[in-house]
Amino acid sequence: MSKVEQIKEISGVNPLKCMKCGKCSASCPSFNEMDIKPHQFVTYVINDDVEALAESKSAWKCLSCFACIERCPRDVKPGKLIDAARQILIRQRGQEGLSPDEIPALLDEEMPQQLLMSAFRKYRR
Amino acid sequence: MRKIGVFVCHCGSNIAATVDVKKVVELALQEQGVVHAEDYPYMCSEAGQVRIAEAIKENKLEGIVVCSCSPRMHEATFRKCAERNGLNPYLVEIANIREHCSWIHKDMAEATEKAVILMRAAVAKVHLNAPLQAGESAVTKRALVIGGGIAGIQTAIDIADAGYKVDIVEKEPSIGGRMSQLDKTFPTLDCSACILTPKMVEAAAHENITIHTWSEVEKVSGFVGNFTVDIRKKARYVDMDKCTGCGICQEKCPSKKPLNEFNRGLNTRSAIYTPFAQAIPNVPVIDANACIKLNTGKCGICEKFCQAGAIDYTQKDEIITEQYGAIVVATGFDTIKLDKYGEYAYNESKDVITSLELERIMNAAGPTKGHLERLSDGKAPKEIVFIQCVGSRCSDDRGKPYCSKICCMYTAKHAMLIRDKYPDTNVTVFYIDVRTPGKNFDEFYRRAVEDYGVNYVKGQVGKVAPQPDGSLMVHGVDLLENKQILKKADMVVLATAIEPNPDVRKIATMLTASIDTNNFLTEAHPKLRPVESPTAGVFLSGVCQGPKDIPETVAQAGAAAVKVIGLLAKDKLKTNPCTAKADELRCNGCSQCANVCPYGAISYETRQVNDHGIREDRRIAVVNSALCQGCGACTVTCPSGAMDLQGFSNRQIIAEVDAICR
Amino acid sequence: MQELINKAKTLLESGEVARVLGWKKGEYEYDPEPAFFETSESLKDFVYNGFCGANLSKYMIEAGKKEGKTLVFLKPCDSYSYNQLLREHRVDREKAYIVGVGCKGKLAVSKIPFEGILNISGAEYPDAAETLTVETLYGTETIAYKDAMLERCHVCKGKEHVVYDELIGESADTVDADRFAEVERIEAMSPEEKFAFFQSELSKCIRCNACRNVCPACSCRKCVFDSTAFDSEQKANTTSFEEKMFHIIRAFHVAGRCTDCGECSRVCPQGIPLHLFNRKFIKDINALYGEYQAGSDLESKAPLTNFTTEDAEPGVGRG
Amino acid sequence: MPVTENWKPKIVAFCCNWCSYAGADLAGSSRLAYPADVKIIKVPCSCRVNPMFILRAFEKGADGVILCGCHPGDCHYSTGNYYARRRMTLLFSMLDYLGVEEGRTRVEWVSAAEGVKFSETMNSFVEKVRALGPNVRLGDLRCKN
Repeated sequence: MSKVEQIKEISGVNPLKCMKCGKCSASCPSFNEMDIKPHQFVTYVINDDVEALAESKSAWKCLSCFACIERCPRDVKPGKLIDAARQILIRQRGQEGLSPDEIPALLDEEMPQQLLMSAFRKYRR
Repeated sequence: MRKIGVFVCHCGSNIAATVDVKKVVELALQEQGVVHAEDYPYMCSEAGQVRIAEAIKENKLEGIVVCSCSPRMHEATFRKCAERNGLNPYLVEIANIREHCSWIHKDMAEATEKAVILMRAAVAKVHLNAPLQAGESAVTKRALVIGGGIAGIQTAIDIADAGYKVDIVEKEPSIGGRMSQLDKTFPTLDCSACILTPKMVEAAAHENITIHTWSEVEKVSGFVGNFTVDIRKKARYVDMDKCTGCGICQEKCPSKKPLNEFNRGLNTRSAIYTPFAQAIPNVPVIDANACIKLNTGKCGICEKFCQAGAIDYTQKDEIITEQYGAIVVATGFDTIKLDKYGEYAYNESKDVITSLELERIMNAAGPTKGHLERLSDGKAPKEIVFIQCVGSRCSDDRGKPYCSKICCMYTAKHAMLIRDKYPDTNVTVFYIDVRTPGKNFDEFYRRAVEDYGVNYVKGQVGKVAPQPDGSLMVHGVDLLENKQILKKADMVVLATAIEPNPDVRKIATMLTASIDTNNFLTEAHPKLRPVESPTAGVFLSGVCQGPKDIPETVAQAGAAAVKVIGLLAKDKLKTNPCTAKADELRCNGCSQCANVCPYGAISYETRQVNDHGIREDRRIAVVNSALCQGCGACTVTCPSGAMDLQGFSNRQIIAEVDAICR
Repeated sequence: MQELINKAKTLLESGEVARVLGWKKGEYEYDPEPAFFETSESLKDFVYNGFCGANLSKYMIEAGKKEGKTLVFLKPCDSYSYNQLLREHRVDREKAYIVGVGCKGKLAVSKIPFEGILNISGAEYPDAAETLTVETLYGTETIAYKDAMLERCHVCKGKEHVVYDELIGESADTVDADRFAEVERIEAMSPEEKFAFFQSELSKCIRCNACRNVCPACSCRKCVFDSTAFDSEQKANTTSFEEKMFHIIRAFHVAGRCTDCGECSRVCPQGIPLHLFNRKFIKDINALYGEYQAGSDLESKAPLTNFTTEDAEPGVGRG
Repeated sequence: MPVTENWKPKIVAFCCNWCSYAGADLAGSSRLAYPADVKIIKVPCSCRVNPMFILRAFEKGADGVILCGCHPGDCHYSTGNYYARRRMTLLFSMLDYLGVEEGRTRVEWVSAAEGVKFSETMNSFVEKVRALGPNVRLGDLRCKN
């Protein structure tokens, strides 16, 4: 399966439904941190450039706050696309990811507990 | 064996590009009874019809099959052609090899095979077609218009001017509709009331027009030319004949709490009220929910002050029954509810308003007497943000999938008027696309940008956040600059999607008129019959058929009127001969068919029959062919097969089934 | 039984009725048949016993065409059929004098598993015995009355007559089975098993039309299987349409009208449990559209000529 | 009958004149493809469809039969589809009872505006019937092997 097919399957999103209204970008709290803006995600998928999306800063700047998913009037849900890009990356890495045993060493005082918990919830599937 | 002719249309390349028409002709000739078959580029053309005519004469055809587009398109054409050439029009069958075949299949072999099968089914059926004669029914020369907005008024005036009686049924206390709520109209900026009220007066004064306001359609029965309609005239509690419209009752009424619907609930009105000053009829109604007298028995102030003695607390709803030949639906629209759009804070902040509310605010008769001010604190807004496409073009369940069509233009109008009247107020419009097809429309929009300095930003707003200081933080984006925008505004105006009046579904059901998933009434043909419903005798005027602006509405209203006039001008209508018929020798008289007939078209009589020499009195079902609409419900409920439907008989359908499964 | 004969005699002799519709002795004890009696003398052949399962209501259609009133004996379950015919305007109530007779469950000779039956005693009415004594060529056998009863009596509709002018005799409670158990058993099968079951049952059919001819709901003047209305007139027993679909179509035509009188199964010479078709419809109707008993009254709307806007969609909740 | 590569199901679709036939026309004018196996028979109303027609189709070799009508409440004849709904509910239940796979029968309400739904319905129905393979059961109900 091509990357494009993969990303469509994981996300369940049809990027062609996007009408380029930009509501996602208007809603995104990480907009300024991102190199590829939420409303541009679909273009990368349509142009068969999932690589660039998966390697972008945006992939890791998305907070999964779901504002774009909630508000998208076209059911495109850029947040799902970027999450799928992350999934593709994670699947490629396979077992190279962190194991729970390695985490304590990486912790510091500043790191909020909640971040850890949500990270576990999200990536331990 | 009947002599059948088969005519295969190329429809230019519409059919011929995917269906091997020669092959269809070749195989048609192998069908039983087919004595003539030919193909032609455009069977519906004059020359094509001449070929059919000649074939009928030369081959003495007793039935013809035309393999062409949908029967909904040209069945009537070919039937007329047959009739002109001495063949009963009901001996014509259409095999739909365009919509149901060539247009949806790509593979030529597959499409050709299917076209052949459809042809065979039609040939099998036409062998069993009976020559039918259409009956006649009289036309009641009176029209009903449901809805008294600009669409209904225009339709009524046009019909009335042609000399026919028209009744308008309007559920509000006054005619006028949405247009009466508007301040100015695009693209000419003339005052809405100034152009509407003369029309309202004209309708009211017209000798052929009867207006039933504060009334609703309760029940519809009958069929084209012969509708019977029950109209509920809601209790007004004011005698229409006595009231002089002086207005003192409204001034004196102590119950002033109800929200003013006409001003979109932005202020209140009295319990006895006329919705607006130019109301027609200028007779108030009493809001029974708010009236102190009607609820507690005490008060009666309006009665005391009414010098004409017009107040009548004892009035009851009244049902009147009228006959009509045609019905026009002109039920209009409303804006959608914004409860599902929490991100725009409509329910949170008084300063987030819909465009229709802005119309009322900018109107001199509105809640702020025409001053542009914030409803929260009465201050003049210095920074106004317009958000386009709120609820329009949405494929989720929060909004509507269609473009509401009018928003781009009225927003340009609002922006322009504000910049004109309050030059120190900044106006920003967040848009997805600006759509301005229409005469002088794009020029109008460009004037807003170029001459009035309205700031247009491409990008939908994500969120409107009310701030502690009373301002509104607009989270937007400029997609062309690829920048996020945080803009502090004093007022936000939402270009809210429009939807058909919610009552229309109920009305469509009563009329058995077809309606789409968005509650817009379906037209008989999207291009060629845009003002007719597929249900004969029912016509469409205004936004009930689809979003449109005032000029388009008026044009469609006139078009609907012409269709009505064309119908009412006839003394008799040909009735559908495809009605049910009972075979007296097979009928058991069991009454099951009458139980399912929606038209009450089946009755029973005791009749002497001669059943192969046995004479006896039997209870027999009899179908009134003027009432029967030909649905066929009775035919299936009849266990003995005595009841059959002409044109769609049991044997005809079974012949089609057999041909398809052959 | 004598009470019935007396009643018939009185009414015939007074001229109140022109004929009596009852059961006549057959060749054997166990094969009485429906018959009209027009004179007091002819009543000597009248019989009413456990083998008088035949439902007389359908004969009232013909009786209604004759001059004068007809006295008819209806068992409780027969009265539903009569009422259903009344609803459908097939019988003339004015021309019927209905005596509701008691019933202690009717017997099926096919359920008596002995060869060479000569005589059966114990089936007399009203004095039916717990056990039937069967004299055969090979000696005397016994069988419990219940064990020889028709399937329909095990799921009896009840002892009440829904229409009558007069009642004679007592009825017995015979219910000891669940009416829909067999239908449910089939519903629970896999499609392959269901098909195999019905294929094996229907393969026995010889298209003798006995089921149709006896059925009070199949009272059409001209049956679709005898007419050209659907290109479905009876043809040779080949693979033609009606051969395969006969029983399904018949069941559909009587759906909502069938009182579940069980005559179809009783008369089938091949022993096909035809009532299983009708009962499937009845079960579905009860479950989807509310409990309905055809013939129980004259006013209620029949399920197939009625609807609600909330009806189930086809295919929903199917096994 | 063995299922061959080239086997194509025979599908009969009964469509009411006012909604579903028009919906099929709309599917056509919108070029929304569905398999050519579907052949449409026009009836005035879904209530015109006699169970005999459906059984006839099966007997003559149809592999699937679908009935399309106006949405409940929108019938051109007010109530026709409500009767059709009851009739088909009972008929389909009976066919299921006889062991005919339920995927071979279907009722779908398709309005004149629902060209997309018409096409999608036909695609999914044909797919289901294809998966079931040739219909042998109803044809063979009486003939025990």
